Amino acid sequence: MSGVIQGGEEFVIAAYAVTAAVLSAYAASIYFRLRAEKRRASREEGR
Amino acid sequence: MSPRSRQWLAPALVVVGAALVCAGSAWGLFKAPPEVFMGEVQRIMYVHVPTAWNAMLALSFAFGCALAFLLTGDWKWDNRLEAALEMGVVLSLLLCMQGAIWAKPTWGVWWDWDPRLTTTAVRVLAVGAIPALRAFGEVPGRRAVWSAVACVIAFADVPIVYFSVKWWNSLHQAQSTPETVSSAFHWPLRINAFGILFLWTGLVALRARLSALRLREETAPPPPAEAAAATPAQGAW
Amino acid sequence: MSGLVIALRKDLLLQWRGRLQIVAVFAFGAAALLLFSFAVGPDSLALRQHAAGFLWLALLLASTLSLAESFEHELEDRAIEGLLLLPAGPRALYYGKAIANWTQLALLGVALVPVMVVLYDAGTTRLLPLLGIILLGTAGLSAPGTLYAAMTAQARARQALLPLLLFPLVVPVLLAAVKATSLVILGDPMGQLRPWTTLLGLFCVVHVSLCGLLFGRVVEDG
Amino acid sequence: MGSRIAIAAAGICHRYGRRWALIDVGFELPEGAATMVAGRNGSGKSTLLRALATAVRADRGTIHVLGVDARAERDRARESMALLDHRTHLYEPFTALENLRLAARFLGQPDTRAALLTRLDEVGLADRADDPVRGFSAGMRKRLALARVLLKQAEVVLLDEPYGDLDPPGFVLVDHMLERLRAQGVTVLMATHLLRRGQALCSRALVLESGRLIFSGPAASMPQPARTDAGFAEGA
Repeated sequence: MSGVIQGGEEFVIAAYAVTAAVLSAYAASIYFRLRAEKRRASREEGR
Repeated sequence: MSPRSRQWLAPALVVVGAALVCAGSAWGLFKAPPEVFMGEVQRIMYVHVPTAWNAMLALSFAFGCALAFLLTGDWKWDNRLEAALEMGVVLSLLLCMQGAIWAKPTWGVWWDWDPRLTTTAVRVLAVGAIPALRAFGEVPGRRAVWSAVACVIAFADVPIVYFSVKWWNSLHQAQSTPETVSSAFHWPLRINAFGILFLWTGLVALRARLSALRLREETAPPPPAEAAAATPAQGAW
Repeated sequence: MSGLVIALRKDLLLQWRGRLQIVAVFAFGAAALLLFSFAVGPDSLALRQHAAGFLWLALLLASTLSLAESFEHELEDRAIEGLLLLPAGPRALYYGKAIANWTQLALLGVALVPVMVVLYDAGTTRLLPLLGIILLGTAGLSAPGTLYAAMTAQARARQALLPLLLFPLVVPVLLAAVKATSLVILGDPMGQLRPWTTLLGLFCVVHVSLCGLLFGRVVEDG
Repeated sequence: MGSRIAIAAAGICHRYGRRWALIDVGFELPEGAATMVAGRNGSGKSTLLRALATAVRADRGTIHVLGVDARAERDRARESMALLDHRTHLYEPFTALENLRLAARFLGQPDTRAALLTRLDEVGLADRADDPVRGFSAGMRKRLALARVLLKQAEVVLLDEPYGDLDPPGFVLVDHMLERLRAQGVTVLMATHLLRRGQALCSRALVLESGRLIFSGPAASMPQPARTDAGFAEGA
């Protein structure tokens, strides 16, 4: 590993972007699934 | 604290975690000096290493839930197991992506068979198979026991996978991700680590609540006895 | 007669009655070996170089077929529940079935070696170490494989589920067995055979004991 | 006839998915008593027998067999019970003799051909000893399953519709078997739809209706099924 790696900024941005995307997508999926399940639960109790 | 008052805790953990990750990332991206050898690419470490720690923590928590369910048979452990497994897979998958993005500028290839990353990839498949097993098991009781057993075995298998890949791969080069990170870079690393920790614990708590809701029929108590009085004891059946 | 011996005789008899199925699984393995050579091309040097890898890949793929079938008769009339209610120890039932599956896989491995030698010109004089590796490797496949076969046999889509669960788990067996086998076939100048066989042994010990403990929970009802 | 309680069940509840198969079932059966379990299809008879036999772990409730807690000491409880289930617990590729020999070996009983042939003869299968069960009719499988249950010589015998699939001689066979078991002081719990025959052989009765126990007492005063099912014809 002789010289300092030139450039590579786009890879750094990509890494952070992927991290943000994956974590927020998963958090959103939980939120929507939870909301849908709560609505279904309340509808069933209402019946 | 009664469960009712704990409702706000999980979302709060998620928000605090997200904030910490943003702060840590910002620090790592903009304030921290570039590393001597690797220059800019080093900044990926501030998010890669904390993800690695937390992926292992999430799966260890899943292992704990699996053991607790096998020993106590209490449904809340099954809910937490399902949540922790899903979180572990997501974090491990994220780890593989980060590893690939890191390997490209550093080694010129997207995947350099680094023992830890390869083990993570195997772990994603091994642990990811368990939610599939749960999807195909109809009887909730049996599905829960199976996934707990599969989780225990998968967890016991990971170290062996690591050593076998390490030996198998030892011909190329020893270790491609740096073990130690010099002190100047510790702060962003530590902040991100706690950030992701709060984030995934909050998400697991919410995801467990979802599992509990889905199982409410299976764990609801039986209908009250007085309905029995409705049918005359000596009447016809 | 101990529970293990009874269970083992039962499983060996079951396999003997279903021996036609073993021939079919062997044909599948041999076909896989042939297909690998088509995939790589007629370059005999490359084929010989990767002969060990092809052998173990064919064995791994074929093993899921024989493992998935091994619990078919246990669940047909809830026969295994009948045994558990006698009561027969689940651990004896597991080790009986695991050893029977092991012998079947080992036979399969030994039968595939001549096909490999012919197709890939991968002959070797060190037959005893080769047999040892095949025995260790197939034991490593059979230990977790038997447990997961019991699990997936009771679920839907079991043909897809068993490989999905088993393959990531047996990565160490594949790595170590392929490495050890190619050392035997292509020569072992630096004498690296020992670490790989000890890794295989370690894998077997861990899984044989762990799966034996957990088998009871998998077959008991809830 | 010991005075001990053979089976003590309290608060048994069990569900399959959303449906409760058993709701709060509790009763006590003295040792040596022969009891019949009646009820419509799907009233929970089979689930009750399977829960008592520990083939299924009831979601709630406690079961004591001859004083042994079936949940805590399951294997010890299993040693004193034998279950005849809808699913016959047989290996299809094996012959009748091999199936019996397997069970005899696990039970530590003599597994010689002669001993097993006498067992098969008791259920009228001696001439089919070496034929694989795969080729057996439902009635022959039931007879083999009965032979397997008798082989165990358990103190508590649970029979889920022993008369099902049998031919008339099979009925007589089961009757004699039940009389012999009662003579030996074995506690019998039999789920059946042949009410008159059951009442003749059993002193006590349990009646289940959609998972609940609506009667537990002497067989003579057992509630009869409603005539609402048009043309409900009493079985043999």
